[in-house]
Amino acid sequence: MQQPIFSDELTWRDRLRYALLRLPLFALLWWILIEGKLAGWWYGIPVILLAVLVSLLLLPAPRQPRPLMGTVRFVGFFLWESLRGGIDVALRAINPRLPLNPDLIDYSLRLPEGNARIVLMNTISLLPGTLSANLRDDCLQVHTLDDNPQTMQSLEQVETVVAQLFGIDI
Amino acid sequence: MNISAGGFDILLAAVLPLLAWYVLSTRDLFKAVALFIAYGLLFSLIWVRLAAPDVALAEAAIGAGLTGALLLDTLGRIGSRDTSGAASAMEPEGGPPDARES
Amino acid sequence: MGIIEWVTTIFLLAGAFFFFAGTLGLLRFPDVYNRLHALTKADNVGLGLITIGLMLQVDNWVLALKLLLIWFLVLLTSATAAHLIANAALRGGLPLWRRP
Amino acid sequence: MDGLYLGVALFLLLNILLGMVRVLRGPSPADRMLAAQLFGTTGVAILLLLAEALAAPALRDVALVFALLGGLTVVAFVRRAWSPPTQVNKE
Repeated sequence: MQQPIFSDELTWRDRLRYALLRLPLFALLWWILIEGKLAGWWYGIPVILLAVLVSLLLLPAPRQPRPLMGTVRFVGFFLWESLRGGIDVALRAINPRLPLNPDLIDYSLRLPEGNARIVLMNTISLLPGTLSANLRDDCLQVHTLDDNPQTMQSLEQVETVVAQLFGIDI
Repeated sequence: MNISAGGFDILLAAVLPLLAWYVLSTRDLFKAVALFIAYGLLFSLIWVRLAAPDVALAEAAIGAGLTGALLLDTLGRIGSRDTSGAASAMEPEGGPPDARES
Repeated sequence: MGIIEWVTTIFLLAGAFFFFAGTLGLLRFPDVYNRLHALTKADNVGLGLITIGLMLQVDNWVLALKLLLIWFLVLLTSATAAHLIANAALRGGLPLWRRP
Repeated sequence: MDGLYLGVALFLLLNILLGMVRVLRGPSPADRMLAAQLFGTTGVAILLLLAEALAAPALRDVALVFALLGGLTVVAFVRRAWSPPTQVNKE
């Protein structure tokens, strides 16, 4: 909380540029929220401006442009794997023998600190049989439903896909 | 359609007083707060069924969300360890777990 | 019923099944970490299927986008919430259940 | 179709009530907080179904609030209410 409200790393011109880039995004979001009606703009314009301001306060760092292919691949991968995760856990829950063999495993991250790690941790939580439980330095503790050697491989795969989403080489 | 809607209403009307009783009568403060949050959200569904979505919105945001968060904060400040259930649940039953102190 | 109605019906029923499985896991699984798995994953797939089923029925495609937005929001909050609870439980020293 | 929507909504409500058993039984505070998450997701599904069945678009906004509040209460729980003995309070 000791930091100044606006960090001084960015020039005002940069900030203006990001604001202009984010403006259409928030306008689109508002348009979806009011279900495409035209009547809401009297409230909408101040709200959108406020949202842009708040986003500049909370996320001032410029984002690198995301590689398009990486994004497409990530969305596809994510939807498919989360469906698999749901089916996997549902089958375990309805199975009378309750096939669980949970364990806590350590996974050393290759991704650098920042948003990429947050995305990775949230993704892991929705994939089959894994739940990110704790992050300490570069080591992520992952809770697994079924402790088998494949888990490590799939974690590495997830990390690769997330790295591609952010355009990072690992 | 009528059967489902009727069942929905009857179920809500039957469970809510029961939940209110639990909230008031339970000795474990944390349990009471958790039940209170659930109570608020169910109450909001009742407002939905009474065709008052605006009230439902207020009930969910203020009644369950904000009040729930404030109650949790209060519980943290007065020390929930004094209450029966929360205290016993915090003690690991056998040996140290895999948790490392951070 | 037309073909779209049938597809919607299937999606809604499949979604309801996943919610049921999630609740079942919540009741049957042995510790907090396993229950988090069940609740987060099964319920998210359930909500996703119900969202898709309903998206097929709306007459305005902006509405479909709104439904998608709501689902995405739930996805984000529940993944974060699951991590927070697991993290707190771990630091709080809740023991891990292992198969005996 | 409205009958189907209401039927599924009723089923989901039953599901929530079944899940409440876990809140009542605990044993740990974290178990009870799962209720917030249960309501977050299942409540959203119920509200979306009701919005379609009752032709009440405002209910989708209520669903949006449900989605956010589940997260809010969990954060309040983790940051404020549950300070485990091993952890020094840094507030």
